[in-house]
Amino acid sequence: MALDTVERGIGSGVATGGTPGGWRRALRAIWGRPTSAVGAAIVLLFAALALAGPLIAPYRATDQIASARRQPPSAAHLFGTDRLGRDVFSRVVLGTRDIFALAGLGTLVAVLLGTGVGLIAAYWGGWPEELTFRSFDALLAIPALLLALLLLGTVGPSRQSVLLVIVIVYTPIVARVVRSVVLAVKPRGFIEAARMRGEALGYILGREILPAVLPALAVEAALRFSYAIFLVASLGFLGVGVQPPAPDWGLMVLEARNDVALAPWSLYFPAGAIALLVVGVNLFADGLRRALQA
Amino acid sequence: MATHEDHDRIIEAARRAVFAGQLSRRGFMRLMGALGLSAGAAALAACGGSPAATPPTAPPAEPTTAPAPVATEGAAAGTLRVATEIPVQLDPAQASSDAEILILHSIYDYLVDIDAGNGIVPRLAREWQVSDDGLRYTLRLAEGVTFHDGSPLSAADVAWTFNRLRDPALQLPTADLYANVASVAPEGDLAVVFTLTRPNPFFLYDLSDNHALVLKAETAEPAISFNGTGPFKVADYRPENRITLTANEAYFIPGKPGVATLELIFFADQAASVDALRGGQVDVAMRMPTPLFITLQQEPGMTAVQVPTNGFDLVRLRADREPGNRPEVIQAFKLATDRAAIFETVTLGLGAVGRDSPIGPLFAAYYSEETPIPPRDPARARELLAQAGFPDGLTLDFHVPDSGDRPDLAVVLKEQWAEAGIDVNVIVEPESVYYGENGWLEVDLGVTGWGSRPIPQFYLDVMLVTGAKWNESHFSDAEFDELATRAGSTLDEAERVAAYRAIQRILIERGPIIVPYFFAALGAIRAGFSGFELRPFPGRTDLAAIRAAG
Amino acid sequence: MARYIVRRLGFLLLTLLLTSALIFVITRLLPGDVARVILGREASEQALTALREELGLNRPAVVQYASWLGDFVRGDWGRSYSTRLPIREVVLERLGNSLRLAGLTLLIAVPLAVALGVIAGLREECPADQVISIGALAVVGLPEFVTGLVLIDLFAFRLRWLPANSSVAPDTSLFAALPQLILPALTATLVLLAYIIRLTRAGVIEELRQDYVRTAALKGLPRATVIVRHVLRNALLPTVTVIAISLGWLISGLIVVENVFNYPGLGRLLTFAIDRRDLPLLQAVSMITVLIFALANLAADLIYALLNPRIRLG
Amino acid sequence: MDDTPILDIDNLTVGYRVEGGWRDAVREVSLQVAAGETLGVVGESGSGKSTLALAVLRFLGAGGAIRAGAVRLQGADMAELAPRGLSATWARDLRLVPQNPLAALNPSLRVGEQIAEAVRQTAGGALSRADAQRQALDLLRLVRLADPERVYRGYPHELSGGMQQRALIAMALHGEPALLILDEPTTSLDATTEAAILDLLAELAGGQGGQGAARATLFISHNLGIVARMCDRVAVLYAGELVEQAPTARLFATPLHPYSAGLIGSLPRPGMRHNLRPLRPIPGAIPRLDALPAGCVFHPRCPLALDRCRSERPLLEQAAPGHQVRCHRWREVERGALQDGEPAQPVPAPASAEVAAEPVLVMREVAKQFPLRRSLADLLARRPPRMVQAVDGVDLRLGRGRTLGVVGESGSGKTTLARCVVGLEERSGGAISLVDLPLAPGLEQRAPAVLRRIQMVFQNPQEALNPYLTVGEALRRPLMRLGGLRRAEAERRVARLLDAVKLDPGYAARLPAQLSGGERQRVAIARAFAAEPDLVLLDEAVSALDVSVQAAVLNLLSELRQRSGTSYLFITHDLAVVSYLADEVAVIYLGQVLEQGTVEAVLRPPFHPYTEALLSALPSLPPAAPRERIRLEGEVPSPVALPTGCRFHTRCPRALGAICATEEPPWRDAGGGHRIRCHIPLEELRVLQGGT
Repeated sequence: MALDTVERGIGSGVATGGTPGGWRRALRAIWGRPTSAVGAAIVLLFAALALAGPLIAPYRATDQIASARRQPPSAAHLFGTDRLGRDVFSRVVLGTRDIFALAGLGTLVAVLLGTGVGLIAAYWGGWPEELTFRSFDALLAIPALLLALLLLGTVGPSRQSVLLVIVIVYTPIVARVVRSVVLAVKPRGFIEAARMRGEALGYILGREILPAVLPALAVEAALRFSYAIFLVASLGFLGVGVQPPAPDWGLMVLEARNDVALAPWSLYFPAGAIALLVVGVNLFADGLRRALQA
Repeated sequence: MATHEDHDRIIEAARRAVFAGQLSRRGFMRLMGALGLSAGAAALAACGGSPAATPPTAPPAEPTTAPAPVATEGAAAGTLRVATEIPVQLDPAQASSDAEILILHSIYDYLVDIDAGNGIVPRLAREWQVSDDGLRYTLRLAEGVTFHDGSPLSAADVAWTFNRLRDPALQLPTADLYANVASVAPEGDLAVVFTLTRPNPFFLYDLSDNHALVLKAETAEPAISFNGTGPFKVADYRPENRITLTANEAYFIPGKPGVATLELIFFADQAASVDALRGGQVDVAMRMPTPLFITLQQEPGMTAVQVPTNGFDLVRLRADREPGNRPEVIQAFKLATDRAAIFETVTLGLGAVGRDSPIGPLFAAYYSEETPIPPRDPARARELLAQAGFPDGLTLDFHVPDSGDRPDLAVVLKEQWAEAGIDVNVIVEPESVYYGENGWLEVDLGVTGWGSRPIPQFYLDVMLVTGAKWNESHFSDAEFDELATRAGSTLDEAERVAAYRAIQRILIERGPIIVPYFFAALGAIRAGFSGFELRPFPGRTDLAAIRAAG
Repeated sequence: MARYIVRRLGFLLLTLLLTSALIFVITRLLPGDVARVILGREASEQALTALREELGLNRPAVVQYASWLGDFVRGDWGRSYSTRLPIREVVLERLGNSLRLAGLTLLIAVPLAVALGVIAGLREECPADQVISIGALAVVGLPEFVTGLVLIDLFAFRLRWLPANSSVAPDTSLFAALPQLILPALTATLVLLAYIIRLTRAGVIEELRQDYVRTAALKGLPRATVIVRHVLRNALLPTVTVIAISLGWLISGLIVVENVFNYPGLGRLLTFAIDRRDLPLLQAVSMITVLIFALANLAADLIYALLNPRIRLG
Repeated sequence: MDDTPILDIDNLTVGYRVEGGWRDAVREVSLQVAAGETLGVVGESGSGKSTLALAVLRFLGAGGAIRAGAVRLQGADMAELAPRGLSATWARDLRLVPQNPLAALNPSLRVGEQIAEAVRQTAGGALSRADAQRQALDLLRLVRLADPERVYRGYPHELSGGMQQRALIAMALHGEPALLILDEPTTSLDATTEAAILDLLAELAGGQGGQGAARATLFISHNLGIVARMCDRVAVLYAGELVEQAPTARLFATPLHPYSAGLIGSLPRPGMRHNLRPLRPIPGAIPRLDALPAGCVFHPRCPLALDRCRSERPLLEQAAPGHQVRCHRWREVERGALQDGEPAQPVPAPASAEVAAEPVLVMREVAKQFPLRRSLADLLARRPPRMVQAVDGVDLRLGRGRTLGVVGESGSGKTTLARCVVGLEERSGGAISLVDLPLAPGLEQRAPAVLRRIQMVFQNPQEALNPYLTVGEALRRPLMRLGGLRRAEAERRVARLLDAVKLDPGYAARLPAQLSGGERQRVAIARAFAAEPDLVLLDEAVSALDVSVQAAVLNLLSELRQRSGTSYLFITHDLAVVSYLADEVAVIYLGQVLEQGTVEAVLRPPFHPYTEALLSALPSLPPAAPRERIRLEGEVPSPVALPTGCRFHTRCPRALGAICATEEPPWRDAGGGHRIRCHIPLEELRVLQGGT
């Protein structure tokens, strides 16, 4: 949650980098660089957990083992158990799906929406662009967490609300990034050539402009994803996000906070999971940026 | 009638006898009953707690249950820093939270107070008489009491205060409580007369209602004037941060207050307040989640105190519409719930297991275990649901305030109920949302925290009789109503006991409520202070009694 | 330049106007009955109705907005619904506290981050850069609520060096409050550090590639002169603006930190206002937050323009 | 002075580290520059000439290194200098005037301070600030800056490109350096500015020693004309190798290397016409460093290549004193035994009598204004927006199958004019009709059938093609959209289009990144021709191309026009190119046409004074006898505040006086459609310009 606000302030000066066929090379570059490879591996690991979580987790997220409350980590409970006798390892593993579903889906929707709005408004120019981006400026003038808290207060805490918040907070940012690329691409000859042969808006946006937007968009999406994880966790920690007993990592930290002296593992494992995933996504995003925009 | 000094002496003697092992708790209770007072054993239980939990390295526990300090002379000295939750507003007539009451009764005084044993003790009123018909109460005020602005306290101030509280036009929450009062009038400077329309065996408790703090007559802005007679004066109030109080040198009770400066520091987060206690930034914290209390018990230089209370979390189902209007559904919920497991998991065994009625073991004279609670049987619960027309189980939203152990309670219940085919969707809300827009009175399934009160009748009257103001479960049962009315008006104690027992049976059999546990009041104080006596309603803890040791 | 300032001010006003409308709409939609919150759960229906009337909650939204905005601009921020006290003093006091914490945070974070960023930039792709860059990425992954708890555990409970808690008393001098400010400032620093490092590093790397650096080097200037006089002068321009923006961010971004440490700043006041549905307080805090945020952005732009002759004289 | 050369490049190989291996951008190059001498290094992009300059400076960056050989400055090996010594050498002896003056100046320091800093550094701290400032001002005066104090105080972005470059020259020339390296010093400047800078450099070089001159100069350029004018000797680089070196006159008279000959043959010169004396382009493109051919590095493009050339690398041989060449067949060339290749086919002109051909394009009073962004205050005060008059009242006609060249410097409005014709910009006034069809101002209002008939080729081949779409797709779309072909049919036609622009059909599957600049421009041309338009606008279509490639594209354009009967509107700043390709010319300045007529008429006196200046700025090859040089003062005025009277009067070297500043000049008809807009009578102009 933290930095995006800062970053939003100046907008990301993403270059319209990238060349076609660069995707495969970019992937190779990411794997070839130790740090970004580690980042990609972490992201993949968590993605696998999100997909296969129920197969890996020995317990359900809500299973309460009355006889095993606050057990320290052991072979039976890798990450110990929490105050209600729930297996922390299972909850962390199963929480992966939640974080991917929320942060991932939220990011995805924000990216799609932001791309659509950014493409159309920026290409049209004139007052529609002015209106759209002025409103976005107003939205962006409210710090992200404040906006999130206000919105969640309005619609009430739930998964859908968190999703909505991510979309509302990040769509303008994505749109701005897209716009910067569109504005850079729009005056180029190939766009004008397309206009001169009377191409439809859809073709120009989709076929001619979108490919140029994608590299910046990919980097932006990765960054947004990392911020979204943070936002979801922070909202969970502030108690206005996902509701119990869901194995939301931020919520787990909040719930374990009272227990930190009695069962520190129930706090540190989900906290560690947040940190690890965010670091992983950041490393990956950094690698992606280097690979695509070098 | 005996004056209060007599009571005092007898209770004092009885307490010492209990401590000395000469008098059983039951005997103490009987004695209290004989005195016409209900006296709890709360204070006695406090030192019981769980002795094993006290670390051996800890210095001998302060006598937290010591009798109210005998007027030891000695000027107030030192500073006491108390962590509280954030008070919202400080008009006594509208205060409701522990933090608000805690602050306000350090600034203002009640006419009569309730002691650790749920007995009525004098405060501004030093003695009182009740007419034989039970309709006329005459209370004599202490002499030489002054407000913080220097003006003397007179009976007119008391009359103004109570007339304000009961004025229907002002719409204060106490209007209903005092609806039975026909008039409040000063009788000379130092006596005030309350005239009732009907006898009320609990009227002295009503006079000690949380809101009934005495203000100066004609106070324009009660929320921010802070002109009380109490042990402390307000030096500086920073909303949402802290309030700093200084000793009222002219306080009329000798020996109080014990500290020169009382600082109440506000914490939005109980974990943060316990951190501050552990880190030495505050001296006292009250009301905290159980695990933090356990943590503090293990902390050297800290005295952790727990007091059983009659406060409870009420799980209630709306009984006036689907699905709660089906008796089978109510039974299914009850059969699906494992109260003992909740008691162990959620409150970690502090407090007491509940029996689906607000009359808890603390009210020893009224509490009964004669009606058995059916053992947990999820399969049977499922059958009952099917009978009620829900063969596929139930799905309901479960509204839970975000305070105390309630979120944990909800999570544990969700699991227990799931086995019986009841799928609930937990929604944790800030209290302002839960109670806002009367949501708590509307929702089908919710958890409401009810604070500890000195008498059980209160709960029945406001929570369970047909049409009661806060009948959140919309329970309506003719037999129950009749019993509740009888218990609340009879002057015959035996009849009352019988009525309360019948009420407990009815609630176990068909009340749309589950009381899983009675929670303990929890608090802790750093070494170096004496006189800390936690009350079942922590907000009524007397901070003026605490003094710095040495 | 004057024209530029006027233009930026115009944008600022427009943005604030839109934002205030947005805040008003959102806060108006917040569920929870204000009257109920004020009077508590025990209040009667008549009392609630009367209070709603008194607070003007029954008037049309537009009228409420206009009168609210007018009052706000005039400095009349009203009284808190919950505490019944004038809002302005509270908010300004908290703003002062937050600025104090933000200032200390910047004091720690900026020199550290700029130094690390410059080193990383000058040693691009060398081990020093790798360590700094990866370290920054790793640190930014730690949520404040975790670092805060860890720092408390370490410095307050284990080492007993610093207070566990930052409930600073009002009117405490900065010096007296310092011990209580350090832990929250450190926590916020960790969040900020990575961003400034990355930005500084990128700026240095970009400027190092510019032709004018070659021009400067070919004058025979010592490398230190080339770096300090030529490269950093341009490379740190964006950093300077980010520092200004960070100040704005810190005012609002400390919500979590302030809650973890119970620090009486704007962020905690905000959560209080949201929890209590204290609309005037919430609106005032939001507006001040947005205003500071916007002013910080404006300051950033102006500083940038001031330092950058291309804009100053353009 | 001993005869040690100032600069001695000895068998130098410079490489860049790429993915673990070395790419040698300069290979085995040996050059000497003696005192008082200016050596020109000529090459197209990719020839390694900039790398050579950086290697001389020992400023190759992290990835580059001298792999073999040595650079000696005044006898001292640069490689042996310690960092401190290197700095001292840079400060004292080595100076660079780079290509892009704006980028080379620190944007946030005053220009004067930057010069003074260099002066002080060279003086080794023995100079007070005030003295350094004084010297800097002297230097600014030396480079003929009109207002040295203002330039001193100014920031780089406040100065025009010409002023920036003068400032950099001033910075480079303090304290008599040993070697001055000029790396494309005028490439980013307008023609008239370029000419003025070259005049300055020539003047300074003629100054002989002392402040304002270097002891030797290395002049790096792609422009043969400039090198011919400025240098004593010329070295020709190709793909990292020195292929020929000779005294200037000798090289241009008798080039021995086929590449040198090709370069010279590719350069449009006055008198050359696409249909009379066509250019002889070099086929193909310069090889990439990672795919250097075996044998002679030039053989894939060489018309004289033999088997031997393909396998055996030729050595650098001494053909004559001071004349070296790296070719197996130079002797045959010298003997004139070889007519290099088959001469390019002269393309027969469309019957030149058809001056009054059916008009394809008619512009009447075309005008285009751009509103300046208004401030909020302006909006509130309802002040009308300030306007930029980009195009003002242009009347032009273009006949079928003919080419109209529109010539002007940057800011002249020539591109805006073209964009108004195609509809990319909506004109503010006037009328444009195609054949007899009136054209709507905006693209979106034009019917597809109209769109089909006008197409455009853009200046920058990098941007003309979408990097993410294959050549096939780029060509297929217009065939489908405008030609109305079905996909399969369009696919088939793509091959024919590629063939028409002399590209292999296999190119259809390639992405633009896999093409050279010339190939991209061919694809862009093919795309424009795909739907068989009546009119093609060529906006600086060959400006970004290397000389040899440019020639090929020019010939291609000529051939296509001949075959299809399409008309061209050819927008350019390059009079030479116009004179080669166009039938008619319009000279445009600040949005107004100042002179128009047939090529023959416009390029012969009487000229409009502006045309005269443009022609005078044209580097000629071989260097023309120094006629009276017409140089323009100052900069092109802002189109926001247009000069009153004659637009050109503020810079006109022949201005008459008050009348030029107050009254709009009349059109004067020189006959045959040749018109000049000037107050000076034609006869007088003719006399002044010494024409015949």
